[in-house]
Amino acid sequence: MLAAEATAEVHASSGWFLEHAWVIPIIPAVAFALIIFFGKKMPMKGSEFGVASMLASLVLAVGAAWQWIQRVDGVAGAAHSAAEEGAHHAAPFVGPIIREWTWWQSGGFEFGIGQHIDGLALTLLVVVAFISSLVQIYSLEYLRGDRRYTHFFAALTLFSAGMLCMVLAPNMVQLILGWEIMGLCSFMLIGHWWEEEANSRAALKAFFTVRVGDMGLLIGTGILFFSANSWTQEHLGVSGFNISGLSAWAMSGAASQSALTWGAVALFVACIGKSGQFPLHTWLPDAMAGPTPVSSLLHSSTMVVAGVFLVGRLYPVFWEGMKIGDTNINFIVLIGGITIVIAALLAFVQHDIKKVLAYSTVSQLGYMMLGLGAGAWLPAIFHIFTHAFFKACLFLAAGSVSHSGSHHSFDMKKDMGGLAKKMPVTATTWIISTLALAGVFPLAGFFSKDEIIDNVGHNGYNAFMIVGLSGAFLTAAYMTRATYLTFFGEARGAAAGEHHDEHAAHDAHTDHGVHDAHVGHDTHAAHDDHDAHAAHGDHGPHESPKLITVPLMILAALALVAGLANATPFGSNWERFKKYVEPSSEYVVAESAVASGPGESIVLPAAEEGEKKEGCAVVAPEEGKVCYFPTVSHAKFKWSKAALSLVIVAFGLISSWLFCVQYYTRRNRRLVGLTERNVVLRGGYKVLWNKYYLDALYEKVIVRAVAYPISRAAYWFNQNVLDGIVNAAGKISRRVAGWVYRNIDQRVVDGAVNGSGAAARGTGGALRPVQSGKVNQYGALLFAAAAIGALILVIINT
Amino acid sequence: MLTAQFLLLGAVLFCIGVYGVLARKNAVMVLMSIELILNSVNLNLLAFSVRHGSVDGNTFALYIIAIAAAEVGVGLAMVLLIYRNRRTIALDDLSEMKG
Amino acid sequence: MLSSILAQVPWQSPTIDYHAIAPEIVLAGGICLIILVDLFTSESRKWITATLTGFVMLGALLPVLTLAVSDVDVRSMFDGRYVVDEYSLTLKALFLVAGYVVVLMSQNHVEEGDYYQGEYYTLLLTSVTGMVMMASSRDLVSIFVALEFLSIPAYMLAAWRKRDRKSNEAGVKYYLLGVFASAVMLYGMSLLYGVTGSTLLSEIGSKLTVEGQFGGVEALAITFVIIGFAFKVSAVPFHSWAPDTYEGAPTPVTAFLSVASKAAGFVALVTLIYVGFPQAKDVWQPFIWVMAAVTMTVGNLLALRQTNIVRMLAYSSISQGGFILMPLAVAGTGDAAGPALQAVIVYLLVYAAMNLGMFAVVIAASRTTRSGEISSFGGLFSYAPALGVLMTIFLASLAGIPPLGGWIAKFSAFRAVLEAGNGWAYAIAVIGAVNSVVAFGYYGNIMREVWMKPAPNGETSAVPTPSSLVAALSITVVGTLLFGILPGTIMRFGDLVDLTGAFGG
Amino acid sequence: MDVLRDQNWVLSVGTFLPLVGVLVMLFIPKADEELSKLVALVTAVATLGVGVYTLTQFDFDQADKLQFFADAEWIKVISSNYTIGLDGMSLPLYFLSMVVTVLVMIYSWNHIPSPGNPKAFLILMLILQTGMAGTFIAQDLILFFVFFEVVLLPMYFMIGVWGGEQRQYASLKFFLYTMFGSALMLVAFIALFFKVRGALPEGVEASFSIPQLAEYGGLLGRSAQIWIFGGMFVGFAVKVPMFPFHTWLPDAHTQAPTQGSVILAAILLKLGTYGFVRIAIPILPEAAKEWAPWIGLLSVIGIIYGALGCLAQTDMKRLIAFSSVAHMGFVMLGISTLTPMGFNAAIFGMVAHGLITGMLFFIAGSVKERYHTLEIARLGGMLKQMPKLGWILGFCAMASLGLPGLAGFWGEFPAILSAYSPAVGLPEETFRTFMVIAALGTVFAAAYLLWLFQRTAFGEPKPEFAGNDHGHGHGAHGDDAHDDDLHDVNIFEWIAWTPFLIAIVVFGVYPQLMFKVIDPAVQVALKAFGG
Repeated sequence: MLAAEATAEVHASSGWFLEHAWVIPIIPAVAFALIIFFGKKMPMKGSEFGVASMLASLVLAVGAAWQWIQRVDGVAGAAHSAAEEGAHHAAPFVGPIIREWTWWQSGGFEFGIGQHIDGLALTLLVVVAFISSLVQIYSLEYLRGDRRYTHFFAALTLFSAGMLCMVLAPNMVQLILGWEIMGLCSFMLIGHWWEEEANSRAALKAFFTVRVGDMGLLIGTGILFFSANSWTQEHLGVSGFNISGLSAWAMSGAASQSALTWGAVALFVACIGKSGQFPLHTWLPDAMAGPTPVSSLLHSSTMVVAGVFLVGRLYPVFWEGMKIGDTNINFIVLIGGITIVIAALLAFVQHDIKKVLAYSTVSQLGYMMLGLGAGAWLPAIFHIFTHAFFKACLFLAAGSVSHSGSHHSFDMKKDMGGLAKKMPVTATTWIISTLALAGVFPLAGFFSKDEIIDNVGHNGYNAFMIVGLSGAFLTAAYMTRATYLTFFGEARGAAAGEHHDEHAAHDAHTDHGVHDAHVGHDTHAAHDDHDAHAAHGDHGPHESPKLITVPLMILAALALVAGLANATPFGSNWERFKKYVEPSSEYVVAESAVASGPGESIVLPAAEEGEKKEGCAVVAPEEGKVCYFPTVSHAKFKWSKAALSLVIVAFGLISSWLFCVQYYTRRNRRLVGLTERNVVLRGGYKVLWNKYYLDALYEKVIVRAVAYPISRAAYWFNQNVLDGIVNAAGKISRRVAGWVYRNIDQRVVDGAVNGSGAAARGTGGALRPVQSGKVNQYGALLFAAAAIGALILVIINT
Repeated sequence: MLTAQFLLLGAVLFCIGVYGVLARKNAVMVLMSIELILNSVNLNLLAFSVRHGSVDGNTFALYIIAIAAAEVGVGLAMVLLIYRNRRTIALDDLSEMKG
Repeated sequence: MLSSILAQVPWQSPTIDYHAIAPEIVLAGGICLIILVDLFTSESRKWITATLTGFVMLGALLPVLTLAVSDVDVRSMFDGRYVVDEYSLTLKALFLVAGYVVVLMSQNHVEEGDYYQGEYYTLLLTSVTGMVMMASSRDLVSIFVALEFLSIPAYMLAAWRKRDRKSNEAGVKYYLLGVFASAVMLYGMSLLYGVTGSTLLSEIGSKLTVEGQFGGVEALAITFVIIGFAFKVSAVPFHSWAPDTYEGAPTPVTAFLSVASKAAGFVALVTLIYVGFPQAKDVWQPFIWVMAAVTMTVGNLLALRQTNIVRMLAYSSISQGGFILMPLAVAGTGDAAGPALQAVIVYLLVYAAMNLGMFAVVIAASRTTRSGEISSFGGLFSYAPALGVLMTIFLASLAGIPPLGGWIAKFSAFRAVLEAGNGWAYAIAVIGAVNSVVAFGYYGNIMREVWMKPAPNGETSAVPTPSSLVAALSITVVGTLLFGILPGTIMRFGDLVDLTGAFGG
Repeated sequence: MDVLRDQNWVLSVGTFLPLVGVLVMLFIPKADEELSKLVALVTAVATLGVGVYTLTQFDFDQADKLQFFADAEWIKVISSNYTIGLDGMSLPLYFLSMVVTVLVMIYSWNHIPSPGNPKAFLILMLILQTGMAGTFIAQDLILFFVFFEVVLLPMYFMIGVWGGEQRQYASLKFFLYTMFGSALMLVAFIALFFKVRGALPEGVEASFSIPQLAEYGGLLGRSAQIWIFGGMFVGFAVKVPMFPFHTWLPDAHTQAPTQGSVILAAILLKLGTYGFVRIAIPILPEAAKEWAPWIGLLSVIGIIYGALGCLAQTDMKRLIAFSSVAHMGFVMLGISTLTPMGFNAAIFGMVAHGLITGMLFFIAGSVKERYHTLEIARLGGMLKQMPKLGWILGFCAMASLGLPGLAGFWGEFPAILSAYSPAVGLPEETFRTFMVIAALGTVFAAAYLLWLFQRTAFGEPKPEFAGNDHGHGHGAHGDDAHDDDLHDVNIFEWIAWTPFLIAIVVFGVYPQLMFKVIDPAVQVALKAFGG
C-alpha cells in the first residue's frame, strides 16, 4: 500500500578514512624502504620505523572501520524507517568504497590499483594491523641482539604491507601483487637464520609449495578475466580483473558455468597452497624454522589467511563455480574437512610445541574453508577474526616459554613442564587462548567455530558437520596435551634449569639449534647480548619481560571477549558482524555500486507486502540490476545444538587431561608404550609421525624426479642429441669434405679417366693399358665432363 | 663438295688428339696431340668456310695456326725447363702438389 | 677457288676509332717501352720497370675514363666485331686497376726473389692487354685471340720461379690443361661457325636456334665453347688445375690469376651467353646451373680441408666463382637477364677488391711467418694488429658479412636469382645460402688463428710492410669497405652496363 | 603511413657516434689503456646523451607513428633506402642498448678480461653498440639485415678472444648458427620483395621499406607467405633463440666474458624477437596465423625445457644462460598469441629480461672474479662473506622468477594471460594448454632460481673459501692472491649495477612507464589482426 511506492533517497555517508584507506599499506611499504636504507644507523636499528608504521596503519584502519560503521548505520537506519514495520527484505545494500587508478594498460585492457573497502576488507585490515603491531612490539624484546635485527624488521614490515595491500585490493592484479610479496617475505623470514641448512630448506619449501599453488592463481585470474571482461565492461564499465565486477558477473547468471567452475577450481588450488590445506599443508610446520614472532604473524592473521580471504573475497565466483548453494559436497568443503581431521591428528604426535600450534592452525583453517565451502560465509570470516587473536597469543606464549622458560628450546617433552608456577602470565594467557581455541563458552572460539559447525549442518552438509564436531573434540584434546606437557607435570630439561650441552639439543630442535648457531658463530653484538640471556637463563625459568607479556595479555583479553562481536546466542542485536561485514545480496542498479564514491545516493527498493525473501540466486535478476553477493541463509542459534558441541569439547578436554596425567606423570603401565605393543596403534602412530608420508612423496619422489632424472634427461638430450646434431653437422660436413675429396676428387676422376680412356681406346682401336699421370687425369676429367655434358644436352635438344 | 668427308676427318683427328692428350705421358707427345686437335679444328673451319662461301673460316684458321705456333713455343720452353730441373719429361712425375 | 671467294668480297679498309682503342694502344706501347727499358737498365735499377708498368696501367686507365665520360655510348668497329660500350669500359677499368694492384703486390716479391723483373712486367702487361681486348671482343676470332693473348703470358708467369719445381709443375699443368681446354673450345667454335656460317656473335645469336636441324650439333658446339671458359673461371669439374697452379705459382701471380684471368673468363662467358646464345638458353642454362651448384659446393667442401692458406684461397675462389655463375644460371629466364648481368659485374668488381686484398695481406703477413701454412698465422693480431684486422676484414668480406663488400655481391647474386623466381632459381638460391654459411667454416678458421691462437713461435715481431704493399692494401680495403657501406657506388656500375647486342637487343 | 620527420638527424647521430669513437681509438697507442678506456667511455656516454635527448624529444602521444623518420637514398638500384625511424616498439630497446653499453663500459673499467688489450675490446663493444642501435631503428629490410649482421663479428671475437676455456668452439658455433639463420632470412627478404612487387597496385614504387611492406604484404598468397615466413622464422628463431635452435646459447653465454654475456642477454637476443614483432608478423599476417600455434608450441617447450636445463646445471653461469631460454620462451609465447596484450608483454619481457638477466650475468662475473669458480657446489654462504653481493643476487633471482612489483612479472604474467585468448582464428584450446604449461614454467623458475640462491648465498661458506673473507685473505688460489680476497661489491660495480636495480624496481612498480609507449605502436603493428 503506502510502502509500495515509498522509495527513499538515502545518503550513504563516507569519510576521510574510508576514502584514504589505500594509504594503509603504503605506510609500512615506505617504512620498509626506510629500514633498508637507514635502519642500521637508527638508535633502535630501524625497528622503530616498523612499529611506528604498523601503529599508524592500525589507527587508519580503525578510523576507517569506525566510519564504515557510520555508513552502514546510516543506510540501515534510513532503510528501516523507509521499510514498513515487519516487512522483511534483504539487508539494504551498502556500496563498498572503491577507488581505482589506472596502473598500466596493455592491449586495450586497463589494470587498476586502488582500494576496495567493505566490511570484509576492514575486518582483515584491523586484525592484520593490530596483530602486526603487537608482534613487532613483541619482537623488540624477543629478537633483541639478533644479528639481522634490522633485516628482520624490514621483512616483517614489508610482509604486513603485502598482506594489507592484498586485503584492500580492488582487482586481481593488485591482489596477486600483495599475495606474492607475502610469499617473498615468508621466504626471507622463515629463512631468517639461513646459516642452518634446515632453515633455508624450509624457506625454500614454503615459497616453492606456495608457488605451486600460485599457478592456479595465475591461470584462474586469466580464465575469469577473459570470460568476464566483456560483460563487466558492458554492464559496469570495469575490467574483468575488478573484484566487484567479477562478483557481479558471477551472480548475473550470464557467466558460463565452465569458466566459473574452472576459474574457481584454479583459484582454490592457490588457496590450498597459501592456506596450507591438504595436501599442500606440509610447508607450514617446517615454516616453524622461522623466529617465533614470524610464525605467530604468519599463522594468526596474515599469510595463511590469505587463501581463506581470497575465497571469501570472490565468494560469488566460488558460490556459483562450486554450486555451493545446491550441493551437499564440493571441492572446498571436502578439502576443508579432510584438513581439519588430518591436521588435528598430526598435532597429537608432535614434541615441538610450535608444531602443535602449526597443525592446529592448519586444522582451524580447515574450519574456515569448511565454512566457506558450506555456505557459512559469515562464521568463516568471523573465525578468521577470532582465531587471529588466540592463535597469535598461543604462538607468542610459546615464544615466551622458549625465550625465558626453556632456554630457547621448543621441545615439550625434553625441556618443559611445570612452567605454570614459574611463568604465571604466560601460562594464564596460554590457557585462556587454549580454551578459546577449543571453543569453550563464552570465549571467542565458541562463537565462531560453533557457528561454522552449526551452519554447515544447517546448509545440508551434514556429513561435514560430524567432521566439524570430531574436529572440535580433537582440538580440545591435543591442546590439552600441549598445555599439560608445557605448564604442568614435573619440570624437565631446561625447564628444570639444567643446561644440557648445546649440540645434543642442536639436531633435536631447530630453533634452539639456530640460536646456538648464532651464539656459536656470531662474533657481533648479538653474542654478549646473548650471554646476557644465558646469564639470566642461569637461575632457571622465569617470567618474560613486559615487552613480551603485555602483548600476551592484550591478546588473551581479546581471546576472551572477541567472540561478543557476533554473539548469535544473545539475539540479533549482537550480530554486529552480520550487520556490518556481510554484504547485501540485494539487486541494485549497476552503476550505483561500483562507482560508489563519497556520499553517492543509492535507491532503496520498496519493501512489498508480505513478501518473503529476495536477493541474488533466489529470485531472477531484474533488468539492468546486478548484485554482489549470494543470499546465504543463517542457521537460527539453538542452545540444544550448542550444548552438544560444548559437551563434546568438554569431553575432549577432560579425557585428554586425565590421559596426560596418567601417561606423562603417573607413567601408567597400561598406557606407556601402548603404541609399541598394539599393532594398530603403532601403525597409526608411525603414519602420523611421518606426516602421512606426504613430505616423503613430495621431496623424495616428485621433487627428486624433476630435479634429478628428468632434468638430467632433458639436459642429456640437449647436450647429446640437439647439440650432437649440430656438432654432427659440423663433423659430417668435414666427413663429406673428406669423402668428396677422396671419392669424388680421386675415384670419380680415376673412374672418368678409365671410362674416357676406354672410350679413347675404343675410338683409337688400340688396346694398350692406359698409364695416365696426374695431368692426363685432369685432362681426362675435363674432357669427360665436357663429353658427358654435351652428350646429355645433345640428347635433350634433339 | 665433300664437306662431310672433311668433317669426318676432322672428327677423327680430334678424337685421336684427345686420346693422345689423355693417354700419353710424354709431355712432347701431349703437345703434339694438342696440335692434332687444333689442326682438326682448322680442317673443320676450312671445310665450313668453303661450304658457306665466306672467308671468315679461313681467317680464323690462319689465326689459329699462328697462335698455335706461339703456344707450342711456350710449351716446349716449359718442357725444357722441366727437363732441366728433373731430367725427365714424364708427366706422371709432376705430382708434387695434390689434394 | 679461294681466289674466287675472295673476288666476291671486295676489300675495303675498316675505319678505326683510335679513341676507342686508345687503352689497347697505350698498353701495347707500354709493353714495348718496358722491354726497351729493361734492356738498358742495370740489375740494381730494374725496379724502374715495375714503376713504369704501374704508370702504364694507370695511363691506359685514362682513355678508359675519357671514353666513359664521352657522350658516344657505343663505339663499334670492324662491323661489330670489336665494341666499346659501358660494359666493356667498366671491365677494362677493372682489369687495369687489378693489374695495377698486382704490380704493387709484385714489386718487392719479384725483387726479393732474384728473377728477371723486366720480363715479368712485360708478360703481366701483355696478359692485361689480352683481358682489355677480351672486354670488347664480339667475334669468335677476336675472343679466341684475346683469350690466348691473356693466357699464354699467364702460363709463363705461373712457371715464373724457374728453379722451383713446384712453380714448374704449376706452369706445366696450367699450360697443358689450358691449351687442351682452348683446343676443345676451338672445336666447338668451328662447329658453331659451321652451323651459323658466321663468327660474329650477334649474327650467331640471330641464327642460332636449337630448334634447327642441327640442334644436336649446336648443343655440342655451345657446350664445348662454354667449357673453354668454364676452364678459365675454374668451374668444377674444370677446376682441377687451379689449386695446384695457385699453390705453385708466385703469390702475386696467383692473385692475378684468381682475379683478373677469372674475371676475363667470366667476361667472355657473359658476352657469349648474352650476345651469342640468347636463344639457346635451354642448352646453357641447365649446364651452368649444374656447374654453379657443384662449383660452390665442391669448392667449399674441399676448402674446408686445406692447411695451406694459398691452396685454401684457391678453393675459396673456386666456390666464389660458383656464386658468380649462379645468376648466369637463370640469365635466360624471365626478366632476370638484366639483374643477372648486373650481379655478375658487381660480384666481379667486389671480388677483385677483396680477393686481391686478401692475397696482399697474405703476402705481407708471410713476410713474417715465412710459411703458407694457416697455422703459421697464429696470433697475428697480437703482434701485427693492423694486418690482423685487415685480414679479418677481407675474410669477413669474402664470407659475405655486412657491411663489407662481399655481402652486396652475394646479395645482388641472390636478388638476380630470385628475380627469376622459378623452382630452379629458389633451389640454387637455397644451395647458395647454405654454401655461404659453410664458407665461413674455413674463413672463420683463419680468423680464429689470427685472433685466438698464440703465435706458433712465441711473440714474433712483425716484418715491416713495404710501401707498395701498403698502397695495394689500402686501395683494396677502401674498395671493400666502400662497396659494402655505400653499395650504391658500385651498383651504379652494375646499373650502367648495357651489353651491346645482349639478347639480340 | 604518416611519420614525423622533424629532427631526423638524431637517430643517425645516436647510431653512428660510437663509430666516431672507434676512429679516434684507432689512433690511440695500444699501451695507453687508460686513455682508450676513457675515450670509449666518453663516446658511450655521449651516445647515451643523444639517446636521452631522443627520449626527451620523443612525442609520447604519437608513439604509434615513426618519429625522427629519415629516408635517404642508399642503394637505389635495388630500391633499398636508408630509412630509419623510431616508434614505441623500438624506443625502449633502442634506449636500453645505449644504457647497457655505457654500464658495461663502466664495469669494464677494472674488469678487462684476459688477455687484456682493452683497446680492441672496447672498440668491438662500440661497434656492437652501433649494430644494436641500428637494428632497432632500421625501417628498411636491407638496412635491418646489415645492422643485424654487423653485431656478429664483434661478438664472435669478444667470445672467441676474451672468453673461457671452450671459447673457440663456442664462438664459432654462435657464428655459424646465426649466419645460417640470417642467410635464409636474406633469401626470404628478397623473395618477399619480389612477391610484393608483383602484387603492388599500379603506381606504387616497390621498395624494401618495412612500413610499405607491412602495408602491402597482406596481398601475398598464403603459401608464398608461409614459405617466406619460414625463412624469416629460422633467421629470427636462431637469434632468440627458440627451442630447437638454442644450443648455441648456453655455450656462448658460458664462454663469453661477463660484458659479452651481459650484452648478449640484454640486447642481442632481443634482435630476434624484435624481428618477429617488427617484420615477420606485421608483414605476413596470414603466415603468422599459420605459424603462431607452432611458435607457441616451441615457446612453451622452450620454457619447460630451459627450466629443466637449469635444474640440471652445476655451473652458475650456465644455469643463468639456460634460464634465458626459458624467459625468451615467455616472450615468444606472448608474441605467438598475436594479440596486443601478448605483444606488449613480449616487448616488456624483452626489456625486463635484458635488465634482469644482464644483471645476473654481471653478478656471475663478479662471483667468478672473487671465487674463481662458478661451480654451485663449491659456492655457499655468500651472504656471510659478501652480504651486498648476496642480496643483490637474491633480488635479481626474485625479479627473474617473476615476482610482482619487479620488472620480470610484467613480462611473464600478461604473456600467460594473453595465451588464454589468442587472436581471432587461432586455436584457443591449444593456447590455453600452452597457458597452463607456461604457468607451470613459472613454478620451475621459482625452483631453479631459489635453489640457486639457497645453494650459493645461504648456509656457511665452504671451507676452501671460509678463510679469506673481508679482504684479509690468501686462499685456495695462491697464484693470484691479490684478488682472492672476497671483497664485497666495489665502486665500479655499484655504478654499473645501480641503474639496473633501480630500473628493475621502477618498471616493476610502475609498468605503465613502458606500456604506454609500447601499446600504441603494437596496436599499429597488429592492425592486420584486428588488434
